[in-house]
This record gives sequence, C-alpha cells and structure tokens, in this order.
Amino acid sequence: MPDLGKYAETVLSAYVASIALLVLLVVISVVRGRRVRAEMDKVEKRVMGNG
Amino acid sequence: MSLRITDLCIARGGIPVLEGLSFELAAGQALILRGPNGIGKTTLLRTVAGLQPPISGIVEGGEDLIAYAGHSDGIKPTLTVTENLSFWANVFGAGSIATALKAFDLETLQDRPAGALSAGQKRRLGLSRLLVTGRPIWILDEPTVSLDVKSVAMFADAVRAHLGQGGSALIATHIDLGLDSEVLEVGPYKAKPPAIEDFDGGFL
Amino acid sequence: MSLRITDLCIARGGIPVLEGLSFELAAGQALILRGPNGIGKTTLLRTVAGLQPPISGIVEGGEDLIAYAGHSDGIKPTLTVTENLSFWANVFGAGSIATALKAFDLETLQDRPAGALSAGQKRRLGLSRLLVTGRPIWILDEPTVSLDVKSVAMFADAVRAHLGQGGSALIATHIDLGLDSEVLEVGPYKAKPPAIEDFDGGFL
Amino acid sequence: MIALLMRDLRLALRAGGGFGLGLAFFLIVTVMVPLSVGPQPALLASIAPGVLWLGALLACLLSLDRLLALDWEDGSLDLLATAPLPLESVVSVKALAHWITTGLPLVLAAPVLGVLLNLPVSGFKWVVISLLLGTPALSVIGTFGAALTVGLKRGGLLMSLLVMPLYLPTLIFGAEVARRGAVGMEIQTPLLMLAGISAASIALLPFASAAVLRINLR
Amino acid sequence: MIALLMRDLRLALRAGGGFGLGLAFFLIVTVMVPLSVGPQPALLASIAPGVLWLGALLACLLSLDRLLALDWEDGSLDLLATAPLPLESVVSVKALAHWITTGLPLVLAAPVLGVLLNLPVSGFKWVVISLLLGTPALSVIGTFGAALTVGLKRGGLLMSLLVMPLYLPTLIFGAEVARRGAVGMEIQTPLLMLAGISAASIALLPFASAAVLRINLR
Amino acid sequence: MSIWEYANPKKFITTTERVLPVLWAAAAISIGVGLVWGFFFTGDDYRQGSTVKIIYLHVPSAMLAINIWVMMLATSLVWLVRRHHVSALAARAAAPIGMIMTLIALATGAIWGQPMWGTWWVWDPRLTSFLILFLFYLGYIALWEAIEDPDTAADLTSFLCLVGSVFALLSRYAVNFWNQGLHQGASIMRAEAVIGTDTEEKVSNIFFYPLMLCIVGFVLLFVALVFYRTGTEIRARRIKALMARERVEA
Ligand code: HEM
Ligand SMILES: Nc1ncnc2c1ncn2[C@@H]1O[C@H](COP(=O)(O)OP(=O)(O)OP(=O)(O)O)[C@@H](O)[C@H]1O
Ligand SMILES: Nc1ncnc2c1ncn2[C@@H]1O[C@H](COP(=O)(O)OP(=O)(O)OP(=O)(O)O)[C@@H](O)[C@H]1O
Ligand SMILES: [Mg+2]
Ligand SMILES: [Mg+2]
Repeated sequence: MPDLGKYAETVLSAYVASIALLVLLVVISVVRGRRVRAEMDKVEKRVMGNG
Repeated sequence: MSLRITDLCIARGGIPVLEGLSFELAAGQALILRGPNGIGKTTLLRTVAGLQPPISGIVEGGEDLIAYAGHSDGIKPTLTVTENLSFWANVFGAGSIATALKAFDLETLQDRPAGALSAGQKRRLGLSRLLVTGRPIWILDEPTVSLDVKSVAMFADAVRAHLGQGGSALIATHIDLGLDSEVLEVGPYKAKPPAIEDFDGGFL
Repeated sequence: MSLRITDLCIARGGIPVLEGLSFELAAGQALILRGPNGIGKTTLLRTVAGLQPPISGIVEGGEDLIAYAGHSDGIKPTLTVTENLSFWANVFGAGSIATALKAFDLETLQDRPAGALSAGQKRRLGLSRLLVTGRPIWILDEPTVSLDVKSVAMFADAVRAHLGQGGSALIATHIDLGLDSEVLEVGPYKAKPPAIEDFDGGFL
Repeated sequence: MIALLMRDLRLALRAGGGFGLGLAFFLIVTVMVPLSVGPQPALLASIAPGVLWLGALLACLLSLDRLLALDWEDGSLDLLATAPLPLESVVSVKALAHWITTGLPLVLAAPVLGVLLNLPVSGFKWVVISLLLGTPALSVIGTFGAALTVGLKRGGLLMSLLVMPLYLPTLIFGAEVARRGAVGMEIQTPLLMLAGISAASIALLPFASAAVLRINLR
Repeated sequence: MIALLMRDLRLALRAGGGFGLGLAFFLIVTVMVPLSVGPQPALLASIAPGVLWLGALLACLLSLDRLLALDWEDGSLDLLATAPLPLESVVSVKALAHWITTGLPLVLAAPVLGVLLNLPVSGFKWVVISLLLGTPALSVIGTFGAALTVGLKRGGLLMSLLVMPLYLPTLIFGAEVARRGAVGMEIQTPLLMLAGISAASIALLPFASAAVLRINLR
Repeated sequence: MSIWEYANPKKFITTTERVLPVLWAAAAISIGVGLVWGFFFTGDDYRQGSTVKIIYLHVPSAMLAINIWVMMLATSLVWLVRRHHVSALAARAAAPIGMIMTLIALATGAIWGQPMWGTWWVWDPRLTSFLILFLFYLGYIALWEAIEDPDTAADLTSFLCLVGSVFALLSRYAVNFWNQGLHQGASIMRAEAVIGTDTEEKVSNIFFYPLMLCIVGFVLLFVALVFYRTGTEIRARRIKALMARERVEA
C-alpha cells in the first residue's frame, strides 16, 4: 500500500466509488443479459413447439 | 377519383395483421368492412387515410381527398356545436355549416357547449363534420356507436346523399346500416405469422 | 334484493330530463332501457347507481349491491389484462378471475397490456369486470359498443347466466341483445319544462 | 386497500418511471437556480435551504395531476365510488402512494442536491428532517386540490393555483426550520408547527377530499 | 391557419382561463421565493432577475402539456393531419398560440413582480427585453417537447424532464442579460446570443416538431 | 463485404459473441494494470499530493462520457437514414453506460475538488456542462423507457438525440460565457491552471503511461459493454416480436 498521506480518504473514496459504479454497471448488464437470453430461449421453444 | 388499394399489408405494434388486401372504391360506391374484434379494421382504415405507413402495397388516389372519422371525434367540450363545426369548415375551406347541422338534426343544439351533449349527440356532431370537409372519400370507423335507431337512419341518409353526389365511403361497422352496398369481409385476409427464423426487420 | 325505483325525477346540468319514473327490478330479471339519444338514459343509470342524487323520488334496495359499467371502462393501459382484472377482484373481494376471463374469451389476451387491445377487446375486458365484482345488480350503459356479433352473443350469455343465478340487470342499449326481457321505453317520461313563474329551486 | 396501493405503485413504476420523474424535476430546478441567479457560492449557500424546499414543493405539485385525473378519465373513479371501499380510504391510499413515489425520493435526494448549492454542512440534517415532516402534508393537501379540480380537462394549472396557497404554511415553516438549522438558530417552534400541520392534514383532509370528490363525481 | 389560431386562443380563454393561469403560476412562484429564502431586501434584489426568468420558464413549462395533448386525446390531431394544412404550420400556429397565451402575459407581468422582489430600477427594462426575446424560443422548444411526448398518457413530467435541458441555453443568456442589465454591465453578447437562439429555434424547430408528431401519429 | 452486413441482428450477435471474451479480457487487463500501476507505482504530484491518482479514473470516464454521446448521435443518424435496427438499439444500449461514466466523472471530480478547491462543487463551466450532459442522458433514457412501440421509440429518441446535441453544444458555450462573466471565483482560476498545466506537462511525466492504459481500458470496457448490451436489446426485441406473433396465431 503506497503512502497516500493526508489525502488517503479522498483518493480511496474516489477509487471505491468509481469501481463500485463500474462493477454495478457490468453486473446489471450481465444479469439482465442472462435473464433476457433465458427468456428468449423459453419463448422460442414455446413458439417453435406449437407452430 | 377512385381509391385503389393494391396488395396491401398492414401492421399494428410491429406485427402484420392483414395482408394481401386489394380493392377499389369507385365514385358513388360504398364499401362496408366487416370482421371480428381485433382483426385490424381500425388499422386498415388509418393506413388508407395516410395516418400510418403500410408495410407493403400501394394506396393510391386518396391524397387530399379523404375525410377520416375514427373512434374519437375531435370535439372540444368547451366550444359550442357551431364553433366546433365552423372551425373544421374553415380548416377545410369548404362551405357552410347549415346543411351539416340540418342533416344531423343538430339545429336545436347549435349553441350548446359540446361537453354538455349526450354520447349520441356528440357522435352526431362528429359525423356532421364530414359534410363540411367537402372531401369526396369518407373513411369511417364504427360511425354509429351510441346512435339510436333514428340517428342511424339519419346517418345512412347522409351517406346515400354523399354517394349520390359522386362521393364514396369506406365504413367499418358491426351493425347493419341499411345501405345496399358491397361488403368486404376482412377475416380471410388475416396475416399469416412470418417465419420464426427470419432474424431481421421485426426480429422474427 | 329487488331494486325499487319510485316516482324518480332526475336532472342533468341543472335541467330535469326524466320524471315520474317508477319500476322494479326483481331478482332474476333484466330490464332494457330504450330511448332516443339525449333523453337521459345515462343520467338515469348514474342516479340509480348512486353516483348522483335524484331531484326527487326514491331509489331503494341497491346499496352495495350494484355493479356499474358506464361509457368508460376504468382500464389502465399499462397494466396487463390479468392485472387489471385482479385489481377489481381484490377491491370487491370476490372470487377468481379465471371464470371472468373465460366468459369473455380473454384467455389468449391475458398477458397483454390493456393499451394494446383493439376497441372491442377492451370493451370485453371492461365487461368481464362485472363478473369479478360478485354484485347481484348490474347497471350497464350501452355495454355492446364496438362489440362484434359473436361478442354480443357472448355478452348476452353472460347476462343470462347472471340472471339464472338470481342476479338482475338494468341495461341501456340501442341494439337488440336477444334477451327476452322487459323493455322500458323512457321517452314518455321526458320531463316537462317547469312553469316559468316558478322562480325558485332551479331558477325557472 | 392494499390492492389499491399496490396498483398505484405499479402504475407509477410502469408509466415511464413515475418514481424517477419527480426526482428529475427536483434536480433540474436545483440546477437551474444557479444558472439563473449566478454562480457565487456565498449567495447560493444563503438561498440553498429555501431553494431545496421550493424545488421539492414544485416537484410535488407537478406530479399531482396524475394523482386522480387519470382514474377519473378512464372511469376508474366511478367504479371505485361504487366499490365497497369508503372513498375516504381511497383518497388516503392515493395520497400515500403519491408520497411514496414522490415525497420520499425527494427527501432522500435533498442532501445530494444540497451539495450542488453549497449548503452549509450543518444544514443537511435539518433540510432532511424538515422535508421528512413536511412532504406528507404536501401529498395530502395536494390530494385535496386534485379532488377539487378532477372534473376539469387539464385542470393542472388551475390546480397549481388552488393548491399553492394551501402549501404556503407548510413551506414557510419547513423552509424556516431548514434555514435556521443551517445557521444554527433555535428551530423548535417552526418544527412543532410543521409537525402539527402535517398531523392535522393527515387526520382531517381526507374527509374533505372524499366529500369534494363525491361532488365532482355526480 | 387563422382559424386554427383563433380556435386555440378561444379554447385557452374558455378552459378555465388559460390566459390567467400561467400568469398566476408566475405570480405564486415569485411570491414563494421570499417566503422560502427569507425576506432580506438586498438578497432578494440580487436574485430578482434570475428568479423572474426562472418563474417565467416554469410557467411556460407547466402550460406546455395542454399544447398538443388535448388535441391528441380527442382525435383532433388525427383530423388535422389529414386536413389540407401542412403539419409544420399546425405546430407553428400552436406554438404561436402558446406564446400569446403564456409568454406575452409573462412579459407584461414581469415588471410588476419585479417590484415584489426589489428589482433595481435599472433592471426593469432589461428584464422585459430579455423575456420578450426569449419567451418565443421557450414556446417553440416547448412545442418540440410536447410533440415528442404527445402519445404518452400524462407525459407531463417526462416532458419537463426532456424540455428543461433544452431550455438551459435560453435561460442562461436571458438571465445573463437581465442580471447584467440590472447592474449596468455590458449586455451585447448575451443579447445577441439570445436573439440568435430565438430566431434559429423559430426557423428550424417546427420541422423537427412536425416530423416527431408524424411519427407519434402513426 | 460491406459493414452493413453486421446490421443484421443475427449476424451482429454471432460476430460480437465471438469477439466478446477477448474484449472483456483485454478491458479487464488494461484497466487492472493501469489502475494498479497508477495507484501503487507512481509518485505524488508536488502540488496535489496523492490526489493526483484520481486522474486515472477521472479523465477516462470524462472522455468517454462525452464521446459516448457522440457515438449515440452517429448511430441515431444511421437509424434515421438507413433504418438498421441494430444501430438504434446500440444507441439505446450505450446511453446507460454514458450516464454512469458521467456520474463517475462527476463523483471523482467532486471528491477531488474537496481537497483541491475546498469544496465539493463549484459552478465551473466544465463541471456545469457535465451536469447538463447528465440531464440529457437522463431524459434520453427516460424517453426510451416510456414508449411502448419499439420503432416509434427509436425514431423519437433519435430526434431527441439530434436536437439535444445542438442544444448541448449551445449550453456548453452559454455556460462558458456565464461563469467567466460576473464574480469570478478565484478557486476556479486555479483549477483551470491545474488542468491546463497538467496537460502540458503530462506528456512527458510518469503519470502519462498508466493514464493512457486506463483510457484504453475504459474504451475497451465500453466497447465490450455496448456489444453485450446491444445483444441483450436485440434479444429483448425478439422476445417482444415472438410474443406478438403468438398473438397473431391465437
Ligand atoms: C465534478 C467535478 C468535475 C468534473 C465534472 C470534471 C470534468 C472533467 C472533464 C470533462 C475533463 C476533460 C476530459 C477530456 O475530455 O480530456 C476533465 C479533465 C481533467 N480534470 Fe476534471 N472535472 C471535475 C473536477 C476536477 C477536479 C476537482 C480536478 C482537480 C483539481 C480535476 C482535474 C482534472 C484534470 C487534471 C483533467 C485532465 C486534464 C485534461 O484533459 O484537460 N477535475 N475533468
Ligand atoms: N397499441 C397496440 N400495440 C400492439 N397491438 C395492438 C395495439 N393496438 C391494437 N393492437 C392489436 O392489433 C390488432 C388490430 O387492432 P385493430 O384496432 O385494428 O382491430 P379492429 O379490427 O379495429 O377491432 P375492433 O372491432 O375491436 O375495433 C388487434 O389484435 C389488437 O389487439
Ligand atoms: N354536462 C352536461 N351539462 C348539461 N347538460 C348535459 C350534460 N351532459 C348531458 N346533458 C344533456 O342531458 C340530457 C341527457 O343526457 P344523457 O347523457 O343522460 O342522455 P342519454 O339518454 O344517455 O343519451 P345517449 O343515448 O346519446 O347516450 C341530454 O339532453 C344532454 O344534452
Ligand atoms: Mg377498431
Ligand atoms: Mg348515454
């Protein structure tokens, strides 16, 4: 851990906030992507099944 | 001056509802559209009136000749019957409102704000607008909703007079209007669902 | 459980429209109201449903037993058909929506947002609400507007079933529903304009 | 009643994010203030509590017109009036739904927007507390206004006009709490008044709203 | 087109005083500002030009939702779209009617409300001039926003969200003119910019509005 | 082979799916290495102390925030002119990314401002125009969400993006004018100086390479996210279409 001096809090909070936002974005994208993909497979199967 | 529809395919909400429709509407002729609820009559009329683009097919001969009357009448509740009507007369730049008021028996209601009319009276006002447009092709979506028997007859008379003057009318309705005109049953033209593999356009 | 109307006088916009109306609606009975546009059918039905007070006369036997369906259906376009219906089922605390969906052939439309229904489909949804209220007295204002022939028959069946279970119905309509029920022509009850000297009450 | 509340919340979520929009309006008003009065930090700090209150109030006000009018137009209110629920509880539930979708998010967002306006650090606590106490009153009073104007086509502006004077006492005491809190003055009296207004409005106004609504329905 | 203008003006007059309401809102916002930020005269004087602009802008914004939505709901827009008028001129006429019923009264009322806010005497002229130049842009931009959201049930709040950022340049230059004018600084640049924005918006935006409206109609 | 072939939804999905793993990995590696390098292995700035490390997050996110809007403008135009659905959906997919980037730039800036300028926020033109950009993203996303019909939504949001871009540029100038105007805060002048000199010096100093790596990483992350999210949007559209098709059959 480098010595951040008196600004440790500032720098760390900036990193934490940004990385949290980035991770949030990726997680939301992936979760929704998975859900939609599963849903599409389901619907496709259903439609192919009866048509 | 005849409206010609050729091989029309129309969609609602991105899904084709009717396809392969072709018909012609000549001067002096009326055509009644029939079909069960949800088949796509409203969609068809809006397409013919130019309010929405067709998926494919051609609508010709209608530009600036069409008067459209849909489910809602475009009536302003705070304006009087006369004011409502003369506004449309002005916009279309055509003729007097007196005959229109007469044809739909609105003379006694003339100075009432349109908001204080009953459902059927409002509808009559909406229909009388057709007469002041001076347009030859009428496109009407369930025009007789809420009308009593007498008013329906009144409307049929108005249509007959319009046809007599060389106009034409395309009418979607579930009831019998007493016009002896051709009937087009749209049910058979129901669009077949597109192939599922087609992964373009509408993503089907 | 019978609805009794005695010597009713009703007004719209401060003007009496119908007066001297008396009738009774017993369990298992349907009554059709007829009359030309603007005579006051809507006003009468709203009065009987308790939405507006009568000028004079008595409406009895209706409290908390009435299900009213007017010109508009109370349908939320963003909710699905099921959501719309189960909301009303919850509010009235009565029974399942499955039979209601079945009776009006809405099962295939179940998960569609109500905003994406055609005019007639929307109307069917509005009518199916009557079944989930569990209320015995139905008061219906032009229930068959926009319905096609098949749906009208479906509606008539629903009414017949309701009557069979001891319910009753008061229906204003311009068309023939195919119910063999009594018809009340309201035309003759049109209110006579009050004496001009009477400078009290309605200022007339 | 729970069904009604759930339906209203669901509608708010569906209709293009009813939740977010009041909030967004709040944000935009707060942004617009510096752009119109100028960017000086000291000036902004001194008007910050007032601006936050004013912004919250306007955001509330603007969302009122979807409170009852939609239900009126599509006939739901007619049907609710004939349903077994008393109309008093219908309007109360509607006010509650309005608060949850509008008032609460505003309270939570106020501190963030305080930063933009250079609100002094000591002020944050009191801004939040005063809004938390005051916004329920805004929702209930607003419901009364909405019930008054429900029959009018686009009564929105008229409603604002009617409701604004009714909002004044809440605004005055609320902003006073926030302002005094920010500079460390005594706040007990306005705080008590604010709480009193909220409590009394919640207890009594639903009866007035229901009565007014009944008149509008007929 | 004249018929359309006359109808819109008449409707504004009838519908519970469309003329008066924007004005009343303006008045109330101006009154609420001292109540929420506190009554100190010097503070008020320094924020007065900004507050007047902000109030005018909000009053404009709030009246937008009756600009097209009513005509949409009752089907008039469908009928107008099939009428011999080009849609571009329909939206222009509607924007003009909006300006006459909302913008113009605001311009006329601003000096009176300036008095309430201790606006310095030198400021009156510039407040009026800047509003006169800026409000037409507000109406035209607002029409675009209204056309975008016309298909949505109660798009009102969403419309505010979309329109507000578009209003910002007008607000900034307008308020700048008013503020600089009040303290006697040079105002030429912002005045030119303001005039430029107005002229360009009036010339170009109706085409965008008509295009958007056509999309919404189909 | 024309680039427009990728405008076919299926082709787009299969192609991107092939490159996505590489993109994810490259993005993760460059961001990871860049941030670790910057955070652990670069010294402090003589004036800003260790806060200079924030630059590795602040600058890439700020750059992306602006450029994503530009990309949305381009894809919107493509949709309006050529009507390729993928193009419109890419714009839709990019908007939330842009909004988050704007948020990161604002957050890091605000956190940085606290020690540097003694306040979280000042109405500096650059900061203000970022706030306005945030509002544009918000409105754009809200409009997409609010409209039911997908093609209508694509058309309307494209128009909003077009008109919005013009007004966003205007705002930028307006804001510049507005704050260099009346009472200029001294802190802002200093900030401008900091930003200005840093750019001059950075090219040759030790902060530059990790910063470049971070920028590259952010761009790669953006591309990966857009590809992935566009795929999601395409699938969502297909679900909608399939369900609607079921209706037609019923
Ligand atoms: C919320 C506040 C802030 C916002 C919205 C913001 C925004 C921006 C933007 C838009 C850029 C330009 C990126 C590019 O296009 O290259 C930038 C760069 C930069 N900012 Fe900030 N900033 C903020 C606060 C700060 C603070 C407090 C500092 C430090 C004192 C700072 C230092 C820098 C530096 C050093 C650069 C890179 C130099 C350059 O590319 O011009 N920023 N910031
Ligand atoms: N907004 C919408 N989004 C998606 N689908 C819709 C929408 N509106 C209607 N539909 C569907 O499109 C089809 C055609 O509707 P349309 O309104 O044209 O029917 P219609 O023949 O006029 O029926 P009705 O006799 O009931 O008026 C219907 O199946 C309907 O469910
Ligand atoms: N808001 C109002 N203010 C004043 N008078 C009104 C108002 N609404 C309706 N009326 C008038 O009251 C009378 C009764 O209207 P009502 O709606 O009850 O008629 P109705 O029998 O239902 O007609 P319809 O068959 O056309 O629906 C009509 O003459 C109508 O013009
Ligand atoms: Mg139809
Ligand atoms: Mg009636």
